[in-house]
Amino acid sequence: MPELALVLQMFLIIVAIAIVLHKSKFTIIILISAFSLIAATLYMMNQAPDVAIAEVAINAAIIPLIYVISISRQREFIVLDKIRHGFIDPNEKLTGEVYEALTAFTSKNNMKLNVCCDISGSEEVLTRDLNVDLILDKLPDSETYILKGRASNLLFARLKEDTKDIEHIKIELIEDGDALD
Amino acid sequence: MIYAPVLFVFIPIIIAIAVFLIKSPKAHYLVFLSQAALIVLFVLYALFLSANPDQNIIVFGGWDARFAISFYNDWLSLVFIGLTIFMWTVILLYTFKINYAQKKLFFFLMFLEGVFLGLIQTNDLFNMFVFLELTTVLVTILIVYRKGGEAFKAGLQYMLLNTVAAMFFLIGIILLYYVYGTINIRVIASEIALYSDYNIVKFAYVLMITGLCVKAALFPLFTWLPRAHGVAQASISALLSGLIVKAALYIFLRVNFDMFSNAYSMSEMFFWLGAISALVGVVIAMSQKDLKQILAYHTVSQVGIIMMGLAATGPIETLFTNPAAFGGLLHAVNHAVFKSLLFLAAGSIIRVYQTKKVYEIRGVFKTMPWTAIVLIVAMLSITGAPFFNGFISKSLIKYGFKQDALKMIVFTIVNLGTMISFVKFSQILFGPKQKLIVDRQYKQHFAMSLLAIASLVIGLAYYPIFKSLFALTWGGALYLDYLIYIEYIGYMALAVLIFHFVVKRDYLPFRLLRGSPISFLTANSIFVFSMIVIGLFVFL
Amino acid sequence: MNPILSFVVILIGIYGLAVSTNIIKSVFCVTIIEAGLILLFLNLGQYEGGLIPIMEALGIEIVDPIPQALMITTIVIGSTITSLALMISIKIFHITGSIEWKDFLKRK
Amino acid sequence: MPLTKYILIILLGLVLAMFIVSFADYQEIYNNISRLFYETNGFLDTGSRNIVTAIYLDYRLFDSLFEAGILLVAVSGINWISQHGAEQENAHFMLDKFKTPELFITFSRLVYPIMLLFGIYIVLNGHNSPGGGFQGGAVIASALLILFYIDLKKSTNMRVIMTIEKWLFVSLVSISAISLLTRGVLFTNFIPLDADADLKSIYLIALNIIIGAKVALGLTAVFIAFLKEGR
Repeated sequence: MPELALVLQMFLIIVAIAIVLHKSKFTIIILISAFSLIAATLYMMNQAPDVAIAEVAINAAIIPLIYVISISRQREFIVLDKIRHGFIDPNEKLTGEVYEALTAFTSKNNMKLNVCCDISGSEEVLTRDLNVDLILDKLPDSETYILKGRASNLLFARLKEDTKDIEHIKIELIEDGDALD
Repeated sequence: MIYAPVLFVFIPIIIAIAVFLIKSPKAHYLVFLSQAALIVLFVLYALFLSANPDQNIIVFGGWDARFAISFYNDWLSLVFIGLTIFMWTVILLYTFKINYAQKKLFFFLMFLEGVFLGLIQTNDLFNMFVFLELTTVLVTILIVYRKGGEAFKAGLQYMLLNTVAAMFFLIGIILLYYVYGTINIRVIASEIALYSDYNIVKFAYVLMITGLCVKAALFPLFTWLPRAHGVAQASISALLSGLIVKAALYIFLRVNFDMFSNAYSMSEMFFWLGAISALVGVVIAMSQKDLKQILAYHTVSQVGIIMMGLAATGPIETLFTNPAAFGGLLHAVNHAVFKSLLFLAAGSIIRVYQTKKVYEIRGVFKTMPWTAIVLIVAMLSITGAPFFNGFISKSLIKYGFKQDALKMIVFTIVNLGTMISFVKFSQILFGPKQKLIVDRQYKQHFAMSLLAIASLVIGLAYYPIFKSLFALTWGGALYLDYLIYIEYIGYMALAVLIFHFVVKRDYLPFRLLRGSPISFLTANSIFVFSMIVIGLFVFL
Repeated sequence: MNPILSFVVILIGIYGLAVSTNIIKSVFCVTIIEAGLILLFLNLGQYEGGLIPIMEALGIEIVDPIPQALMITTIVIGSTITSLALMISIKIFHITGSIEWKDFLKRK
Repeated sequence: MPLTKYILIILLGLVLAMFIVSFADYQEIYNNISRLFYETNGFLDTGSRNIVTAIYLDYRLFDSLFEAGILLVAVSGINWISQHGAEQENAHFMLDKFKTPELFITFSRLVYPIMLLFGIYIVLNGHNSPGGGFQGGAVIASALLILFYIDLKKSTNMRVIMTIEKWLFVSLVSISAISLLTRGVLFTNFIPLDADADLKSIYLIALNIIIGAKVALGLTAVFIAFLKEGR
């Protein structure tokens, strides 16, 4: 019986090293669940059933779920589209060259473009609380599109370089009013 | 009356939940009800404890003291409880008008007060770990409260670094548990001599002290403090630098001098650790441009000075007889008073001027006279001017190592650095009247003047306070010999000169210091490095 | 079963913490340190013939129950720290556009 | 960069060496006073077969109070961070349109009652079999999460969950304080010491249910905050 525990502990160390050295985040989540399952069996071998149930129930069930959601949230580039209020259909191809530029930009940084519409609220609330990365607007008379984003957002800075060549796009920066209190 | 310590912990927590549950913002006045109840309770409990000092341990559940959680109070914890209640009342007075509708802010603030009071009184190591983690989580949420981009970054770094430090503190507790069979501090303190020369107890000591060095922001591991202060609200950073950093020093006293009763005689090393962090803190503070960063790095150096004082304590009882140790403790109290006064005043100035840069703010004396007066009181007491509380504690600490020339030089350099950085800070006072809308915040003025009066009272009436409370008879005629005035004015003149010729020109080393903050990754490797250094000191 | 192996897991966690390039990796490493810590605590309390701390009969020899009670608290604390850190990291991503540690220090 | 990695590995090796050196003399001074104490009168004092539950519900109840407190604070903190004022009932996001696969729904309908039952079992007899408030609550929380994965639009009012959680915390504190009246000591079982073991387990079951409900609500609230983040 104790030899199995030694083997499992060696296996645990290998999984821990794999987590530390690995790059892609999704495989790390699987490794983390494996890590906590092995750790739970080891607790069981140390005659600690309560700790094993707690470890499995929390670290192997709920925490990886939260990891998955937070990582998927971090690959989304949220664009608030104020121009067309029609229903956005995911598989319907987005027309217009602004959307091509956006889809090219998001695919370049391996992110998913998530266009949403008719959310009201001031820009400050939108960008700070609602995690909107880009507000797309169009002047009623002229053809130019207005792209609004936060000044401190590095993605928005990269987007500015990419869309330099397209002629009728105007970039506006939202200054993030740091709480000066 | 014996269960007063439990009420200390649960009155703020119950009020916090009541504030959260009641819909109308009128419920926020409950907060002052709880503060009043705490003040009354503190006075009664202090009288009760001085009357019969043997009833200061409460064991929960009536089990054997070795296996149950217990609260322990002595003069040291009473001083800190009084300081906490006073500071929280002032902070609540200050922030009441600004965040009137912020129900959640009062919930977190009051919960933090209850947890902090529990942290001071607990006599059980694992319970201390749980309270430490709760304080870390609450302070992170308070730092992140205003949801600014910088606030999230600083809050995350604060939480991760402190959690790792608390986990190492926990490993130390585990090893102690297996050697002594109990987690009760008093029981371990009585049995410490049995196993204290075994290596495993030394290793537990090293881990616990390293964890505490991170939480007390001592020399190599203070990188999280300036970032947390730069972004938090004025009242939160006043609390953070006034009290939360002191909690780590309080636990350091309990663990090192009370439980281990200085078994490894490390006071020399702690003195130099404090001295280095004081020097480094002051030098970086001189190079800063941001108002709050100057004060933040100053907290690091003042904590170093407190550690210089506290390093001289022997067993806990001597804390009230050894002048240097008592000076360190008094400096902790004084620092909480004048540093939070500085942060509150800086906060209201920044809110009026809408800028944080020292060079862009001018003419505070004329536009905001009341805040300027209070700021001058705080600056005089931090630089150690006679008649103010900074002077008392600094002269007590200096008295501790009177004969050691090297320590005196280091101490005077640190004082000089303090004066220089506050000459730089005081630039904002001069200059013409700015036409800015200054909204009359009477609650804030009252809170700040309360702190200024406290620092004056300790400064002037220190002798009767010492005699009545702690039966000490030092420094009776401190203010009579004229030497101290000449010494202070001389140093101040030297500081002004150095400031104009060196600091104002902002030479390369100053720009370098300002530009290269340590990233979170290097902070961890420094954490491991400092663990080894402390380990070498203990094992060899 | 010896504690040195579980201390190695803690050290791997610290190494990961000091080397990981983005926030999520650091939060992973905090979980690793916590699991290693619990393993160390349980391994130290081990001895031959120790049974699960359920007292079917009155006289049986059980393993030390205190570490298990304390470690349940540590697991819950660890999960609260992880979920708070992840929520903050989502907000950091959407406000500053990147969650790499090296982008944290760029002064605007 | 690799240079600092090697230095780091050397430093960690030194720490490991320190631990191995200090671990060498650990066996002689291992102290099992507390283990013998819990062996002899763990069951008699608290009436719970599971000594671990006895410890964190009776001997060290103060710890568990503040552990429930840290969960309470973390949930309110996460809710505050992810809270936003903009009303957007009819907002629809491009990515949220995907339907959860059919297989997942049928399988989760199958698994959901079993997990719920298992969680309730763990909470209810936490004092006789391994388990208790915290573990049972976590299992119930993971069972509730499956509900959210089935239909994403399930809108639960976060405010209600947080108020219930606060009332549960207050009831937890008050139940553990009743013992002051009956037994004159704080934070322990309010049924007198010499009562029968089954009588004492009423207190244990009550506390387990409250802690279980609180942990389940807390972790579900955390999960909802993550799901609704930014929507």
